[in-house]
Amino acid sequence: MGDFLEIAGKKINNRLFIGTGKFSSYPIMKVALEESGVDITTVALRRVNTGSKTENILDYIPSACKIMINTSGARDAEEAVRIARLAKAAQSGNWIKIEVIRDNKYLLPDNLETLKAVELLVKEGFVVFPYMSPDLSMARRMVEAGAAAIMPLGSPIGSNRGVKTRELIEILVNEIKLPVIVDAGLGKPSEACECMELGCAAVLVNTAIAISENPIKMAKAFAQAVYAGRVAYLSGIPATSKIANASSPLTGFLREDKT
Amino acid sequence: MGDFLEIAGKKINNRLFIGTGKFSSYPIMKVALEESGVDITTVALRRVNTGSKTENILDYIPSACKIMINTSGARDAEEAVRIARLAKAAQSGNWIKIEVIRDNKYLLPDNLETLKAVELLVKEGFVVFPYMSPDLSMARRMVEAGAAAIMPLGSPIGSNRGVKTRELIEILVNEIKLPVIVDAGLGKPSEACECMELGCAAVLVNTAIAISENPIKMAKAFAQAVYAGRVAYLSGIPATSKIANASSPLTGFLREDKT
Amino acid sequence: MGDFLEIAGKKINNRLFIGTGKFSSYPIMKVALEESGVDITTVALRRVNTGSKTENILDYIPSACKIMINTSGARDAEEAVRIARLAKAAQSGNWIKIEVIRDNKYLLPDNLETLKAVELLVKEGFVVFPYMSPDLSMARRMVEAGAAAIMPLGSPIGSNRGVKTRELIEILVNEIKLPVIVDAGLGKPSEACECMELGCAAVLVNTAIAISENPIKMAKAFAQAVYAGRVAYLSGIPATSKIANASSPLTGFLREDKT
Amino acid sequence: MGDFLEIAGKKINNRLFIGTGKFSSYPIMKVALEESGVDITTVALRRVNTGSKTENILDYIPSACKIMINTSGARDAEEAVRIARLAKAAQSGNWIKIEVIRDNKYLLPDNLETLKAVELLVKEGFVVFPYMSPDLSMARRMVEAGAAAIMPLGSPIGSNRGVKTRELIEILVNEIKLPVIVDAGLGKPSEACECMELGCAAVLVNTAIAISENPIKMAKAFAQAVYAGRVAYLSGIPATSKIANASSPLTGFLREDKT
Amino acid sequence: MLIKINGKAEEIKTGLSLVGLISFKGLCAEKLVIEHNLRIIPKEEWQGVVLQENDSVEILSFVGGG
Amino acid sequence: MLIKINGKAEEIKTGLSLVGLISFKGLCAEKLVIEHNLRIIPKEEWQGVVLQENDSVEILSFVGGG
Amino acid sequence: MLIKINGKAEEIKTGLSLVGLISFKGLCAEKLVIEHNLRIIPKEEWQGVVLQENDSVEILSFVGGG
Amino acid sequence: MLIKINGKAEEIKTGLSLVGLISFKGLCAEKLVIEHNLRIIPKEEWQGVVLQENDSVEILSFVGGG
Repeated sequence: MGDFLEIAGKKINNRLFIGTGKFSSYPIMKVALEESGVDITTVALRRVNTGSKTENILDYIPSACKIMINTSGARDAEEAVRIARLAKAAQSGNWIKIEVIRDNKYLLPDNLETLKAVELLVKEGFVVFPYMSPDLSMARRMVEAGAAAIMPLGSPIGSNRGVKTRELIEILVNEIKLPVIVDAGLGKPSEACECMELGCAAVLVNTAIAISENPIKMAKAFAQAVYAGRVAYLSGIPATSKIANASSPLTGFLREDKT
Repeated sequence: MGDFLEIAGKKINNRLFIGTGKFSSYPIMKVALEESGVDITTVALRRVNTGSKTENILDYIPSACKIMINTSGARDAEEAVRIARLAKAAQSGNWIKIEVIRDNKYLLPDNLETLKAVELLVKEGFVVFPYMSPDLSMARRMVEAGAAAIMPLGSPIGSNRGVKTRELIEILVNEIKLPVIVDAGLGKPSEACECMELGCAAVLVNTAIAISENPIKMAKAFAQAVYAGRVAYLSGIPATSKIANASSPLTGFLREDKT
Repeated sequence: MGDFLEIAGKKINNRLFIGTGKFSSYPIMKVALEESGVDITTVALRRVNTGSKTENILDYIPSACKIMINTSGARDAEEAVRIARLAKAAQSGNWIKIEVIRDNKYLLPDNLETLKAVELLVKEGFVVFPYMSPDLSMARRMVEAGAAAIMPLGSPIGSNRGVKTRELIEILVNEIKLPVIVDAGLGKPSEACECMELGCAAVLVNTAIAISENPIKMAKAFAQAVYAGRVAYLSGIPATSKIANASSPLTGFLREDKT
Repeated sequence: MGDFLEIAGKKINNRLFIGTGKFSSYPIMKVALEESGVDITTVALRRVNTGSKTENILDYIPSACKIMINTSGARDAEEAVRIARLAKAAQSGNWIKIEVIRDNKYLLPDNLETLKAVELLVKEGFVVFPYMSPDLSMARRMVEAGAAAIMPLGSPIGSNRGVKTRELIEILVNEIKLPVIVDAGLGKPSEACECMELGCAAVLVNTAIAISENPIKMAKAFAQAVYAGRVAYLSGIPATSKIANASSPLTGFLREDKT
Repeated sequence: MLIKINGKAEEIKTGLSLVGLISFKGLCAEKLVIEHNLRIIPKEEWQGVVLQENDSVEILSFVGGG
Repeated sequence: MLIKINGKAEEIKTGLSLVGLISFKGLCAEKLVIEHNLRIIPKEEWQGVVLQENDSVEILSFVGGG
Repeated sequence: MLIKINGKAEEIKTGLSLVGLISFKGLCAEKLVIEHNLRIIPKEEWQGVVLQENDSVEILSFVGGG
Repeated sequence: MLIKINGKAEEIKTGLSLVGLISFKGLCAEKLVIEHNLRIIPKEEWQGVVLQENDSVEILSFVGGG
């Protein structure tokens, strides 16, 4: 429909981003990415297991997909910057999702260290996507620091709890001029759809697709739900009312007037 | 995926049913029905306006669509039966959605008169779909009376409030062996998607599509959202957890152990 | 505040009704009823255990409490009527809560058999309180049949799930001229409070109090929450807004104007 | 019940804190504070209106009430510190609620400037209560900085929207060892009650009480609801279940076994 | 001659069949359904039904509905 | 002599009245209610009802319930 | 002589102390707090502070707030 | 000779370059990234870096992540 998201010169048609963690196999992941027509995907950087020969995940990412490296494992801005630089050196591009997490239970991001990492990496020319707690004041600082988008959480990573931060996400959508991409916690297509109806620019889903019994079908289902939510947002979400509004005509009834 | 709903010998691939009320024009309605690939649609029966020559709505319903006549306007079982018989005589088939409503504010159905109409019409060979309040005891009676499916409301007709009766709908899905088709109140694709994730067999949407700025796109969006919700249901809705579950690996971090 | 509920000539100051099932002991139940100042309580009728000598529950109900007998165990109108007559013969008065349940999993009421029991018992002079599914059309019939109040469920008995039928309860409060008493499913004081804020006339709580670690304190807590909700309803629930409204003055700030 | 909150040596029995803004008159405010038995109340500091002689609000605050000065009007840490020092000089004590707000639409706090103010004021010996966005990483820094409690928002100030940040509040209650006091957005007693059931240490309410038609009754209602929620929390919130659990005995039914 | 059409009294000429009525009203027969004195009349019988004083005729067709 | 008490067959001696039955069962008459062959028997008539072979007696009392 | 009071320029007579200013303004000293040229002045020092041309004085008090 | 590889001390033979290390470890050079003593080494320089006692080498690659 001529509707696309543009970030750093990249046209993004598919507003579902898919993370590559936890798939049962790379070939299945590949088909899921292909069939859902994903434009953006995330990967992580880890020490190689020097004892074994494993396959290269990048070989299983469709060439049309733009890769965003996450800084998972980083506990402060410095570690995030180190990972970003390594990722760039590995020629995987300069799109970086900042994840700075010190909380092992809820994996909630550290907004302040995340902000510092954004400031540093933007200066080095990275296209930076901060995963963050949905706080307006910090989101404004992310904008000032030059982030490409903000990625507030819907609920804890992998919790499948949906958009529990809806109130704050709506405020971010209204107040922040950057794309708002809900990342984390979306467990069902309806929840991804709801984010789009709220006016989010995109969503990132990983766990709910990767650990599904049918990752390929689920990836497509999420893609369709995201598209549906986007269409609804663009077409205008209809107003709600407490009382009913007839869908069949209220005249021309076949009835004698009972008086 | 070989998944279809079968009712009275009709294979229904598209689990989005669309009502034909309130569209701004018949040609737009036609394209909306065509492009969303709808299998089932509803129409109403009314006294003709003898002063004017209007077009025949049936000419704008794709031939692949099965028509279900609603008994809107009926205030008791007797009136519903009269409308059903007239509809049949008009050769529009024998699929009847029973709507018996005495409440003008919320347009809530009258479960008891609806049940009576079901009993009578099933005996006359109709395929009967009662629009009803989500009450388990009456739903069980609809089953005994031979209904083809039950159509509990999500919220008042045309209110766009979504699945406010979720708790009761879930119970119906668990306990009633007939298809459960949520009818009324769905205002957004995410809400239709949610119904399908709950295990509903289908949903019927009218107002939210017909009065949208883009009825054609909205019809397609709802169809995709319904499909997405169905896929999620079939693939198994993932369990939720209060705490996080990492999507990136929790080992192999690039870091010195800080002790 | 001069606010009371009057049913069949009885002035009811305390809008928390407490059911007597499941308390760990009668003496504890007695103190819970006394200290929460309950006006209305429910009991059930059962075959005596002829092998053992048990205490009489009625000895533990404060004399100020009006007793309402429930017809639990009844599977149809006839059984409910039989229980009601026996209860009356036992000189426990003529207030009857109709419970007709055929569903063993959710213990959802059978609205149609309940209605029949109401019709019969009202004619015999009982003051009748139907426990029912929150369906407007059947609630209207309960009114016509002479019920003293209606008792729609919030969620399944003993489920502690709260007011999951909120949408329908609100409609009943608006449309039904009888007192609406939410019965079943209230697990927390906040949920009882919410019912009162919606305009319900009273609530009936049993499980959440009886099985609490502190039934006496919990009974008082529920009573206070119910009172608080009632006050809020009478004082007018304040309007909500999407944006903020300052509580501190927006003028007189100690600041230089930064231009 | 011997349950009290202790902060900086002050025993707080009443876990409802009331803000003093927006009351229609000081005498009404005074009665509201007295009759609800409030232990903690907030006031703001403003430039005097030199043209008129107004009454001193402090004369209308019951002597048993501990006063907490808010820094409303502050747009950064420096301004908040200036206000705090002035408040102290005015001999109103050293309890300071930090409010640093740059957002005029939602009045959302600036977590980073708030943190700076906490750090500075704790060093000067203030007892500091930061009003903040519910973000775990910043809350942890507030703890490290020596805050006496944290005051996350439920929803925007004066919006009466309730605990829309429930998911994040629950996490704070679980993870933060300081008292969690929900401040802002509570519009109904049930919402204050719910906060307490979640394990919050206290709530601060202003708008919903002050602009009520009956501020005195509403203050008492909120106090009771808060107490009720606290009791429920201490007594253990009962588990919920999807299915029912009978409250009347499931044996001894008066019925012939129908086979 | 006075008959009732769709609940309203109307004057029509004597001897009109249902087919004649439809034609007189300028309606297209296709997809109409007619109830004559509470009895549904199959289309093939329309020609044979001649309207009498005080008859009640309902002429219905399909419209959009949800 | 066999009668049914609360749905169970029981052997009792002949000639027992309802009062006798209550006493025999060790129950306290207060607040009990008795149905004899589907008829509710007021307490003042208990003495006069003598049980017969195959009678059905329901003896009920109040218990906690919600 | 021009000074700034609560952000607004005002003409006052020369030689006024803070106590004099409060009195001149008709304010009640109790529970006021005064900042003079960004320095908080304890009440016991008000008498000793004599206002100079271009001074900035903030006079504050408590109001209702949440 | 002892060096640290991915945080663990390992014994390697003297004189090994980064290319040699990769080969020795049986790894495929493509898409690896190496940090040598906290400095990222571009692939074209791997041949020229000869490992010394106590060097720290991080060898990283991409894995699935969200």
